[in-house]
Amino acid sequence: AQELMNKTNEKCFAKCVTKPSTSLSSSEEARTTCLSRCLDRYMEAFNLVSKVYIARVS
Amino acid sequence: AQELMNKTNEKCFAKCVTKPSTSLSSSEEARTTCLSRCLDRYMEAFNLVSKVYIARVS
Amino acid sequence: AQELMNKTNEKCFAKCVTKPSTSLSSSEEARTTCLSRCLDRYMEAFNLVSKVYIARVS
Amino acid sequence: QAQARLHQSIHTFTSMCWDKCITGTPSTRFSRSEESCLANCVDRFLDTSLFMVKQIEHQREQARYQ
Amino acid sequence: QAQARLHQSIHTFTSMCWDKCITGTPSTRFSRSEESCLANCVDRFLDTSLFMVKQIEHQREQARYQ
Amino acid sequence: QAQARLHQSIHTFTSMCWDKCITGTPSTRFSRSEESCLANCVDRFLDTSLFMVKQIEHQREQARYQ
Repeated sequence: AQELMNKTNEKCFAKCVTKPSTSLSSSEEARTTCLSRCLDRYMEAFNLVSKVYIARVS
Repeated sequence: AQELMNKTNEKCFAKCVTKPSTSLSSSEEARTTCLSRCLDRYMEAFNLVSKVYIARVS
Repeated sequence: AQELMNKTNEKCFAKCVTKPSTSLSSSEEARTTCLSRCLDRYMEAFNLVSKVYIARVS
Repeated sequence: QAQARLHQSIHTFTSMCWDKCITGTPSTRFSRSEESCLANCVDRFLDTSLFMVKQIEHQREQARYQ
Repeated sequence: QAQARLHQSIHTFTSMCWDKCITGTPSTRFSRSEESCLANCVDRFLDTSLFMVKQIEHQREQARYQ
Repeated sequence: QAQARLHQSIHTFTSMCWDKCITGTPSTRFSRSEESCLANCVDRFLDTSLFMVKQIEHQREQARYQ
């Protein structure tokens, strides 16, 4: 679970925080929306990859 | 040998499978040609790098 | 210190040696200037990151 | 230990296929093409690994009979 | 061991924020925007980590009361 | 252990110099420029490492006599 969290943070930071700036309320909201969706999608991707991979190797 | 295999797979997958799609016979052939050449070139690069590096450090 | 050295070499090689060629005296000088500045900047970045990070977590 | 290696592979594949297939801003769901790209990415990577192993064995065979 | 983890994080952040913020050729000093980008990069990454943890806890809470 | 470190360096250099020098689709042989790029890449990386070590020693010397 620690590695999944680290990877998610790394990928979503790269996608949602392109220009690191001081925290601003307007861009702040766009960022949290992006991070929240990115978290859900990365978990979904992880589950999809697990399913396909396990189906192949077993 | 395991690490060389892992690296070769990673590099050649990146080069030869740019858009992962379902297996199609026409693109399939182009892909296996690319993978086969990539394997030979990566091994050649590994040997060349070894030779140059060992000549320098010894 | 070993890891800092490895990272610095990797980052500065990527920045300052874009087209690896045989050693030439004119480009050689531009390269050493670039490497010398890059070394100083990477150390500065490391110190800045340490300061900000330690201030946040403590 | 086989369990740990399996988990490590899944992390590596998720990371690699995410970078290859998810190029835009994350949305509320994957598009159809993103989803099939992710699934195909895993399958094609496993095909690649198998192909490479066979290719190396093939070259060894040839070298032996020369 | 906590010391080693702290050091490892600083190396990871320096590498990641260097790639994100220092895009040109190294000069005799950082520009103002490079310097603030580096500092903000660490802060925003820590914000991101905290946000992710909270988000996951929030989803677990919701799942429990459904 | 020195043997293992040597092997690890060769893997790292092959990977790094492959990314730097081999940008097109793999062909039946390396072009002349790809081949010399690979060899020079290793040499220039070793030059870089040596230069960095000397530079740090030089700065320490200067700091001591100030």
